[in-house]
Amino acid sequence: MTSTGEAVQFWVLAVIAVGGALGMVLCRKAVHSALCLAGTMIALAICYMAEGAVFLGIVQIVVYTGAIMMLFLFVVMLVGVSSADSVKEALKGQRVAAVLGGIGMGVLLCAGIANAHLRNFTGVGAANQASGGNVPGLARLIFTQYVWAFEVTGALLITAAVGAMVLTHREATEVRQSQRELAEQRVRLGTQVTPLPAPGVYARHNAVDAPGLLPDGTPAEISVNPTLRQRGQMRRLGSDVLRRMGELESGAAHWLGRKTPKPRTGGELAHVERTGEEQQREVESK
Amino acid sequence: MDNLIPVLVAVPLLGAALLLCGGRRLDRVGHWLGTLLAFASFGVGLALFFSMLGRSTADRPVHVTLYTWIPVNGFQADVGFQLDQLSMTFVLLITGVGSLIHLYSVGYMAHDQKRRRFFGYLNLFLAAMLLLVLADNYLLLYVGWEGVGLASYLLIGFWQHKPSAATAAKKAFLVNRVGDVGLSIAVMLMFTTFGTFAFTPVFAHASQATQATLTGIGLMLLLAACGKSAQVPLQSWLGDAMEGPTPVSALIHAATMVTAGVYLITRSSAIFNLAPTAQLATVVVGAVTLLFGAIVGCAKDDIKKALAGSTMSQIGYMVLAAGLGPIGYVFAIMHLVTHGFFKAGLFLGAGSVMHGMNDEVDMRKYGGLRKYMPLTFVTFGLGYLAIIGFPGLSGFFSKDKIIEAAFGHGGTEGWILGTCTLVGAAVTAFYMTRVMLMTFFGEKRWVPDADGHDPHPHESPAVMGAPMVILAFGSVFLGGLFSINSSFVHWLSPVTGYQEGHSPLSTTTVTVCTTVVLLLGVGVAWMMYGRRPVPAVPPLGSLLTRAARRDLLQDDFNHVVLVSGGSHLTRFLVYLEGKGLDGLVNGIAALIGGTSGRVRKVQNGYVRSYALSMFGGALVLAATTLLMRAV
Amino acid sequence: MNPVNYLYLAALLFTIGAVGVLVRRNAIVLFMCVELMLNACNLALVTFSRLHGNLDGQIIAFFTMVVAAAEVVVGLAIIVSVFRTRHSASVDDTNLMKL
Amino acid sequence: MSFPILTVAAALPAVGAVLTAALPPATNTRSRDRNKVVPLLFSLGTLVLACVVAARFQPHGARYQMTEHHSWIPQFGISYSLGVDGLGVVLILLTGVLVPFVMLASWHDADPVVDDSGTFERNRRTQGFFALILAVEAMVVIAFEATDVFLFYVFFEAMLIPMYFLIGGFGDRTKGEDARQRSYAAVKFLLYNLLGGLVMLAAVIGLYTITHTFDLVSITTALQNGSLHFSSTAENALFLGFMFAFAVKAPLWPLHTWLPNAMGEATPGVAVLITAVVDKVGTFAMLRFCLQLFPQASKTFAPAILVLSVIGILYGALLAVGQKDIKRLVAYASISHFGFIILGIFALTSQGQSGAELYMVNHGVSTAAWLLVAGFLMSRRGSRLISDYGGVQKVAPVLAGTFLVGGLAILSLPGLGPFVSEFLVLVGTFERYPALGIVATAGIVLAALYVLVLYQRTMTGPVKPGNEGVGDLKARELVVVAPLIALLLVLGVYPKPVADIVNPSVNQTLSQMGQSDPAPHINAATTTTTGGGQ
Repeated sequence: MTSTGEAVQFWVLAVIAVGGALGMVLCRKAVHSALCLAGTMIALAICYMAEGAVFLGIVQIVVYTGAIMMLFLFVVMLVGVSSADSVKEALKGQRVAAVLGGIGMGVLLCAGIANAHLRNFTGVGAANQASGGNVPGLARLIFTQYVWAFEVTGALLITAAVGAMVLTHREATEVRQSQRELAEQRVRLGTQVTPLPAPGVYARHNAVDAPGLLPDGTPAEISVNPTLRQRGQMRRLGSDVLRRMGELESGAAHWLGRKTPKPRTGGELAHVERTGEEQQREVESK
Repeated sequence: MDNLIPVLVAVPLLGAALLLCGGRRLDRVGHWLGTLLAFASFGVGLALFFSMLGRSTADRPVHVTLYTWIPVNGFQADVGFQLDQLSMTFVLLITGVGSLIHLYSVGYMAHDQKRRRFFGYLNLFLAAMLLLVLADNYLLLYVGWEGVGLASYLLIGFWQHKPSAATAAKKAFLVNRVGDVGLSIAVMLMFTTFGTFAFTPVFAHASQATQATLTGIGLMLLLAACGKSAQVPLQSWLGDAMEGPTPVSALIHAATMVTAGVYLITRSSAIFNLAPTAQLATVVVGAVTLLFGAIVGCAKDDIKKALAGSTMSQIGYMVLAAGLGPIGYVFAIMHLVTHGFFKAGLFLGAGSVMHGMNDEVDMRKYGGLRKYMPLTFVTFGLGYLAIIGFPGLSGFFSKDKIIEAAFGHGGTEGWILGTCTLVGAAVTAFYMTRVMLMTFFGEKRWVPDADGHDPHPHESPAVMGAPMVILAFGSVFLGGLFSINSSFVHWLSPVTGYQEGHSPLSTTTVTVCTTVVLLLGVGVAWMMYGRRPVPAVPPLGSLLTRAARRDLLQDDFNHVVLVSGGSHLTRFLVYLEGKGLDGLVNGIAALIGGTSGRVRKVQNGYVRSYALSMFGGALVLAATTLLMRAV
Repeated sequence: MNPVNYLYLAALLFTIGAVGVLVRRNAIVLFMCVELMLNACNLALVTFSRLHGNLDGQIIAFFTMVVAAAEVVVGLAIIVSVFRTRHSASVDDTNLMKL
Repeated sequence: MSFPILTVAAALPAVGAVLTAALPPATNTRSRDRNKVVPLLFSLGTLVLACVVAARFQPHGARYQMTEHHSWIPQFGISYSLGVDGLGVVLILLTGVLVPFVMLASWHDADPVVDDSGTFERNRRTQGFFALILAVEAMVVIAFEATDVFLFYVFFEAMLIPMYFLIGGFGDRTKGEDARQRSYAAVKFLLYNLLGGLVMLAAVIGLYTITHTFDLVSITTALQNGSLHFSSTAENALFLGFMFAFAVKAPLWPLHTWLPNAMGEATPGVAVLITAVVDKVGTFAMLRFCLQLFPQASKTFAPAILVLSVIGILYGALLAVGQKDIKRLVAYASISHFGFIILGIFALTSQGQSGAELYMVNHGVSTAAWLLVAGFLMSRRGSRLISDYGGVQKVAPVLAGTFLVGGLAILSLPGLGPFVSEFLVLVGTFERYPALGIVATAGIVLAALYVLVLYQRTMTGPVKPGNEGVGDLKARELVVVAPLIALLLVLGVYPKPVADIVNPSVNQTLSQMGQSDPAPHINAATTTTTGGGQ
């Protein structure tokens, strides 16, 4: 039986790992679940170290979490951080079956393990000592007993790399569209013909998440980067900002001797508020 | 001399083959060829008869075997002919009456363009009937039996363009076929019991068989006889058989074919004598048919159907006599021969009446024909006197003996049978007198036929008249000839055996009774049809007459039980086949199609549902491994 | 504390990963769940090496990691190419291969 | 090694089939007639060979004569061994006689249809039709000769293919709905028989596992001298396997539904081929394989099969009465007749089996005569329904006459062939099972019913409108019908030669089965031959 320290450490890590796993499964956004998974992995790494597989724990953190998880994050970025799953299940009875299956599998596995009545764990200490530490021991094993498997996995990695390259690399078969063709296409499609307005035009905030203002004073969403917009991080134009802008304009008009313009009502503000949520909901339904 | 026997059958058979396959060339001469061949076979018959008379009674029967027909281990069927007194009598009757009717048909069918085929069929009938009476084993008899059925089918349905004739022919053949089933079962019973079905060995070993088998064979033979001789259970076809031309009715349905049943019973006398129950059944059938035919005969307005009813009742007499055992066989055959003559004469007379009256059959449209057709009137009259048993004529002798034998049966049965026969004699007198009065006496009730010109009855040509005269001559003197110091009894008793019946009434009392009964019948008929004019439209009449007009509802019974029952059964079976067996087969095909359609849907292309099925598989695997460990 | 608990933890993580694979529709998340299942296996392997007192379990864990890496590389390449044609990362959109 | 007459007898039609198919397609009527005469000559050649085989066959000689034996697949003990016994000779003669008549009768049935646009439909069909008939004949003949179970099985299955094309490809002239009905009938025929064949294949393999050889003679001799013994369950199972396939081929009652469809849709010639020639392989195989290989099982299952066949007799006859289509009526009549044949076979008495074997010949000839004449009638009016005909007797007397004679043969009138065999079958059944014998005898009344009802509806009565144009039999048709009727008469009046060929093989089969006829109670037969059976 192990020391109580390990017991405490186990229960802490166990909770983190399970929480991370559940978080990964239940989060809407891919990025959140990626991070949860990373957490779980790190918790597991510590478990490995606790169980005497020190090298493996390090490798887990460095290689597995560090590299592979980052690859995931990279692809999530590439593919679409916004593509969150919708709640509605397309396949009939899939969710119910999955949950029932899961419970069944869990019960079965636990029953299997319980049935095994594992008592005495000899521990890895002696094995590490015999070969002068965990890493030399592993090295001896890899290069003596498992050298054939080692070579095969090497070949596997190479083919995987080549495979990935073959899959994603595409000859630019069609001619790159020149500027003229892009313009004609935009006119033909009738989308945004003129270049998009720049964000943050007014004096106080020229940050990239503040929308530029149209001549009639309403904020232009298209001036904000679509990714920020999709993530709902577009800055709201608060009423006090508008009020201060109103004072600036009336002060300038007074300086120039023109009549003072009428103050902005809150109407457009609501409009701005709404577009964010509406944007959000529209994505949900896709 | 005995190799002449096969010639008897071969001559008409050759005639039939020639006439049927001869084609157009024989049309002009066909009918004379047929008649000639009929007379030729009659000549051969006479020669054989005189040679047989020459021999002593012991070695009169002659036996000839031509060739082995069906040799299969124990089953030995040969084509062999046997000529003894019984078959000799039949041969003479068949060829004699047959040739006369051939002669008559030359005149009667003069204007029919298919005459050659008619004579072909008549010859075929003669051949088949001769084969029937000459066969030396039951299987060959069966061949003749069905051959005769076929000939009657062809001849009844000769005028095929008439749908009623075709239906009547089919009905006759089918009812006969039911009788034939009885005969084939009897032959099978014989084979399983005796190992053979030839007459001599079967009769020799009949006594060793069990009572049950003998009764079985007897009853089956009786069923066959009923089918062929139109006795009660299977009598519905005789009335409709009148659709055929009159010579056919005369030859087949009066003189020869219908008597085949009586021949079968008399021939199998050895079996019947050992099976009292079968004899009782025969007697009962005879008595019932006797009354049935008489009643039907009274109510029919169609002259031929009336005569058909009378034929049925006269054959009832013969079957009754045959059923009485040794005391009755001889008189049954005697009555058969005399009946053959006068009934054929009556039918030919009716034919010539119809010939003169533009084929009108309804007696209510006759009347007063005696002045216009004197010869037919005389010959028909003599036949009439013979059939009602007028003392001195042939009918009197043969029928009297049967009545005496019926009384002689002894015990209460004797009395019942005797009274039956007496009542039958009375009713026979009644309906025959009715026919005579309605046809030849009373005032003219002629009515123009379909296309307008009214009938002008004339005497039939000589070629039709001659046979009628000869038959009338026969029906007058034949009875007497047979009874002079009971020559006929001595002639037949060696074959069928003869026993003197000890009847409670003496012969004279029986004769007196029959004469009284006869006068009674004639008187009643004269009262009803002689004095009062015969109404053109048939009166409603009592319930019995109305039933009798419909042949005592025999056809309705057959229709309800057999025809409609059969068609329901067939329709149900057709439905069963369509829905049942075919349904089963198509059902399985549909089932397979359906399930494959559903299973296809499981593969819906979604990765996650495949993952789910994989997961389910893993689950099951884990469960089984655990189970294995736990067990 | 009996180290068997690690095995229970591994079983639990494995099951959560499996349910995740079946429930989630986003291809990438689905892949992550597969990774989680693989990690659960690694944990079990390490626990077994501890049980038996030799390092083979850990060696196998290494190999599992290698395989996981190869699998992720190829999987994500597929997702990218699917995204490029389907403009959606949902795994349900690739359902044309059916009868 | 004497001249392999049997192989040549089977090979000749096969070569004929290939040659006819290879003939250049006909462009005009003259060349089309040439394409028909060549197959006809081949079939006549086969007839000649069949006669030679019959002539060289000594009834009281060895059980299988003119045997040939070449090993084919030694590993499985399969050999190409031929041999012909009494029944085989008779059935080969029947096939040899009937096929030329079928060809002559369906001379114009496969002519290309000149559709309204006047263009010929592809005329490869005419030779195809006759080539297929020759192919069927070849396979049937070799099936009758095979004394190797596997060889028999191969051709038992192979003959289905040409039959399928014959039924499906060459139905009546009407198109559209009828074509779909025809393909249904052809597919149903194929599937039914294939299913039977499948079950039989299992039984053949099962047999091999026990006997390790397929040669019939060696198996039967081994059974005789006790060196080979089947366990009762194995024997029953194998028997049922074989019997199922043969019961489908020779339609026994529950498995018969394919025959009315197949015969209803095929041309009259092909319908005759189906029921008169191909189906006989089924009953022949029952006699040769079921009885000889599995004697005990045959005895145990005999009562059940007898009941089925009696049901078949009555069921077929009753349904025939209710039919509206002439060819289906003949099909149901055939089902009733096959009931008689199987009744005779499994009554296990020498009269019954000789009767059954004679019945196969008589049924073949009588159905051919009756159906071919009906086919001529139908080819004149083009319609199959009975209601379209009426009063033909006045317009075509010779056709009506031959139709009547054919009908009388079908209802087994004494004096014609079928009566002899039917009576033998009934007597044979009566000896052992009196009750069944009586019920079967009642069947002959029903036979008379459907024949006479059909004759009355089509031939008698006033001439129904539309039937005036029905011409009488032409020369070609008379050449087909006259010999058949003559044969019927000969078989009816003097069947002794055929019976003498068949009896020895029947006695040998029964003695092999250890089955003797039940002796009559009183040995009254004082005639020359010994009383009762052995």
